[in-house]
Amino acid sequence: MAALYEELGLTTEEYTKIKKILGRVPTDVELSMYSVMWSEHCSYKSSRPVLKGFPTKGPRILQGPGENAGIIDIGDGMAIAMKIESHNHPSAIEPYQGAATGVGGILRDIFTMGARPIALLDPLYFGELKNDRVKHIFEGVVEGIAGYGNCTGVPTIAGSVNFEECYEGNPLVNVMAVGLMRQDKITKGIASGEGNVVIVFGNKTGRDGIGGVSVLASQEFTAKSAAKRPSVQVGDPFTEKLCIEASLELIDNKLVVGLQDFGGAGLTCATCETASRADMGMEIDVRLVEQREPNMEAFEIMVSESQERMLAICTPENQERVLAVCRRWGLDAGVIGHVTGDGLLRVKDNGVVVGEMPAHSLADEAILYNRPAKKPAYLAEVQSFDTKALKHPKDTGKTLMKLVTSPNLCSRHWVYEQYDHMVQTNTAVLPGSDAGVLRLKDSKKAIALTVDGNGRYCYLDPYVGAQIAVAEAARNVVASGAVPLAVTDCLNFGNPEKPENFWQFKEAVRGMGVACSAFGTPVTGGNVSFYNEWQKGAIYPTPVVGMLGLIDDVNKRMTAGFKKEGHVIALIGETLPELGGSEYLKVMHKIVAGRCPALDLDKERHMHEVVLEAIKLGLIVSAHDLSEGGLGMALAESCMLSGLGARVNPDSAERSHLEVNEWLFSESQSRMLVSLPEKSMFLFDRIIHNSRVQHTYIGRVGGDDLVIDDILNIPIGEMTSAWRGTLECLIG
Amino acid sequence: MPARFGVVVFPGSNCEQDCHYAARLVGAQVAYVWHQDTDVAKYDAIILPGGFSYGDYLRTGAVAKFSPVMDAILDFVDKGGLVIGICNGFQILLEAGLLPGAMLRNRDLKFICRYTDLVVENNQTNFTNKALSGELIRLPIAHNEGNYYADEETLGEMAANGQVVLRYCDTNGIVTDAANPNGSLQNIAGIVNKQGNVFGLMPHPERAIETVLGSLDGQMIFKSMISAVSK
Amino acid sequence: MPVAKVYVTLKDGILDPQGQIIGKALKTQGYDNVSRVRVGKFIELELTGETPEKLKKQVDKISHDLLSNPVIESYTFDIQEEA
Amino acid sequence: MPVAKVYVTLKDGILDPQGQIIGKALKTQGYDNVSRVRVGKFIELELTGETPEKLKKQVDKISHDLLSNPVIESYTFDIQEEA
Ligand SMILES: Nc1ncnc2c1ncn2[C@@H]1O[C@H](COP(=O)(O)OP(=O)(O)O)[C@@H](O)[C@H]1O
Ligand SMILES: [Mg+2]
Repeated sequence: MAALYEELGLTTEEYTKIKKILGRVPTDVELSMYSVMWSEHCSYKSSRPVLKGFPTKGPRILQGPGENAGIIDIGDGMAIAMKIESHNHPSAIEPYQGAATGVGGILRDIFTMGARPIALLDPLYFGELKNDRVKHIFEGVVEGIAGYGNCTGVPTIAGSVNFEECYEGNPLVNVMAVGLMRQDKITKGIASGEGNVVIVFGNKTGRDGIGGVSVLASQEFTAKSAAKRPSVQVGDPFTEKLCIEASLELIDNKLVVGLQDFGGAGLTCATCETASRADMGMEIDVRLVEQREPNMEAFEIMVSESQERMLAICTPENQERVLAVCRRWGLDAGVIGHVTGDGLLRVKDNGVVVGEMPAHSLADEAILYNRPAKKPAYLAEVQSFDTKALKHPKDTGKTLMKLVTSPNLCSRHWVYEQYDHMVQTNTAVLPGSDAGVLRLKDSKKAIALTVDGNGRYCYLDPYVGAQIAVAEAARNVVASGAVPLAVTDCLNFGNPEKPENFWQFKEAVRGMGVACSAFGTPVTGGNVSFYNEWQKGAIYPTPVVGMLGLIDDVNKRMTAGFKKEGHVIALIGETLPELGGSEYLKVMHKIVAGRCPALDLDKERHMHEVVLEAIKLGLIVSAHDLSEGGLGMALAESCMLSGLGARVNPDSAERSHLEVNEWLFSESQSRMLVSLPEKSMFLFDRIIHNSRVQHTYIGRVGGDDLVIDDILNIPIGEMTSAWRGTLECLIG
Repeated sequence: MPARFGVVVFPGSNCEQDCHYAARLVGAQVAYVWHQDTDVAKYDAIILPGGFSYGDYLRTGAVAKFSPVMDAILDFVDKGGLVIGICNGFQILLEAGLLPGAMLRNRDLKFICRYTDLVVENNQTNFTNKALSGELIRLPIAHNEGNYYADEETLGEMAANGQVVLRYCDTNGIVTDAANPNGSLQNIAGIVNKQGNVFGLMPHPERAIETVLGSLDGQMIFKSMISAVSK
Repeated sequence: MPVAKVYVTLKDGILDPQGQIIGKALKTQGYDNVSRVRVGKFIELELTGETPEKLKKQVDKISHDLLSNPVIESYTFDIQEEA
Repeated sequence: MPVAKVYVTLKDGILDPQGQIIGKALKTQGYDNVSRVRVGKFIELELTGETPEKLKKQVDKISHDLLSNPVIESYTFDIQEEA
């Protein structure tokens, strides 16, 4: 039989290290605590060495990776806190609750820092909508995010939905949360001050999510009782909302020295991390923790992942006031221990010491692994696919309609209308455009937010694909009129112990780092999710980028829809025959292969600068970035979002060297579709000519149809109902 | 003296700040009222905001109606004070019996958040006196239970008394099935009580008070209330 | 300890979209013999220390005031002597 | 026509936020003798034309596949010969 430590997921090397740290054999409680803290999820033992390559500093970065969330200076003494988190595996088991508790967890990371959550974004990846199981997951996840986000009163203002077979058994449910705060309210998860009091408030502690360490229980209980331990947590957004209000009130009234949410590894993580950050120790008694169920074991209380719980550290003088605030909000709250000066985390059970470990050793001293990486063999084969040899369909109008109604490109209103995206009355650009835009009350400013990540590109080339994720996010922010400021990222990959997967991971991180440097958008934190595998293997490597941009004047915000008959349409950037990894290739030819589009970071950045300049000068009235579906899709969207048609001249210099499908559906990077009144053309040309960017006037806004002379003619009304009806129709 | 508005905060309310902001923007003097407060006599009007009081876990508004503040509000209503319930606030008013009928889940069983077109059926109320008769307005909805139900008799009575104030309609102002977002009987979106001092509506006027938010039409409701209490 | 089981259902004549959806799903899965589906709530209360009549009165009041909305719902309950 | 009554409840150990709220609401209203509240679903199916054993099998399958979420919920049912 395997040793207990092995069943808990610890290696012999790790077990030896624990014994060395303690100078003795660990108790069961200690062993369970090390096993959760030294898990991949909590310790980042495979990824941490790689993540060191990210740029994390910049003049606006007030808090980089390492705290509960990153914090970015947006001027006027205000700051934005943001962070992204994955809840992939729980959502695969129980879509509604998995997604719901994912929202809960990431919101806590935000308000823990003293910021009021003002937005949620949800990048989602599912299998293709072909069977009931996938539909059930998709519907459940969306409802779960709605159920939790709506109840807590945080608007979900943007996201993405992607369908690809590789996610069928392992959907990706990432959620990004964003908060607004005054810089003088920044609060950290830190247990400073010997003698300070440690308080738990929020929900009671139950046997939720004890999963991995339940082997400990089976030693003491019958297998039957172990089977009763729920591996799925049920979210309680009402209590979360109360936690938000209580936490912000505590911070506003300067009643706490530190605040920390309970995430993975529950009380163990919250106590050792806060103590470790302060170089202090902590002594707690598990029996003082409010319990939902009778007869809980000490280790169960230490590792339970019950949701909606918070840890507060305050001075003894403030103890009663802290408890009073929590109770006024109807929350359970109680003192469970105090901060000590010896650096040890001491766990008692009704006064009896059941564990005593250096806090640092749990929080920071997991053995890091330099995993072997190997370039996967499939790459050479898929990359050698030549799109030049493709036989293109004749009817381009039909092809465009196919793309417009492809699950990956059709309207997402079925999703985002289930989300309250207007609560808090800041949403200045509603979902449906390129980035969500929030105005900041009592200020002229606004922020733009987006999440992007194309697994297909990363499958074909993780380095470039990850760069494109950053570039596309920046492009979406720029198209909304915002200057990109900072990034949070969620890295979804397969089992890192397989060298091929780890190679993909390393390449993607390298690509993201280089791109973030190029755009001046440091990484302020993020999340790594490994082991995304199912019976058909690993998912496509899927790094997801969440980006924040700043708009100085909310009235200068930009949207993707055309604005008025007669305006001219310009395409900024250059179209190359790049169909590799495109939605066109997938939808029309059922192929995922080729090279993903090339990305020239300088070119991309210059394009952003030109577009931002044109917006600042008030020259252009719409901007829409080109991404999946290429020019054809961008034209269609700008029409459908406005209800206005357009007439496009296919003989513009732009497409001279391209086959028509290449011209319309290539996914070449660094392009933007804009429209402007004729009177602005002169100045617009000037600023473009002073840059290294090219542009072409390709047509005019007007009429009720999208017309590309001699190629296609589609009534906008017809196109719009097909585009809007797709998801609903597929779900049935 | 400016009109004095009180915005009630129940555990789980989440539009109280939005209502506070909106009422202030149109010129009212606004304060929060805690759900355990027992006196609201100092206000001219009370707003029950949207959100999820007590999580809406049992039934929307079902637990909130037992809050101490609701006794004070019953008293306030008896004395003729103005009360507006928006979304969850409307649901609480229904549960508390201050307005007739009840809310069922949306016909499609989905939460719906989007702008809707509404026709003002009665502009002679304390809440719509700044509207034109039959005026078309645009306000967002955001709810899971906005499917209004009342029995035939109640509906008939309400019609006779002009108690139906807002109905969902299409962009031309026609009340059609297709324009009904949630299955609400007769497209009902907002109603007043017989006495005309309690108003409940599912759409969120406080979300349509600035051009940056896409519509100004919500101002009309708050301005009507201010005008009514300033008389 | 006595346990009260309260069943709350939508009144007859009130549309039950949840029931309808389940009904439809059953039809598409080939369950042709299911003719009508109604969805309600089921609430269990553990109670102590009252006479049976008092308990009954109490549970009735709770069901009426809190657990159901008389405009749209009706309820039934039974009280069992359980562990 | 036979009627199947299916009761779906959260498994033991799973957080029941609805039950918590009702419990608290009852406490504040002075019902001190209510110690524990659990909320579940209650589904009525009207059925036709099968033998009792077949019906039982069918209702069990429906309850498992469609009416409950086996990850967090369990169910019981009974079938009555009713009007
Ligand atoms: N899961 C989602 N939740 C909320 N909004 C979404 C979601 N998916 C897509 N959207 C919104 O729909 C619009 C179109 O999405 P998408 O085509 O992915 O945008 P883009 O290609 O510009 O990144 C955007 O406004 C986006 O924020
Ligand atoms: Mg875009």
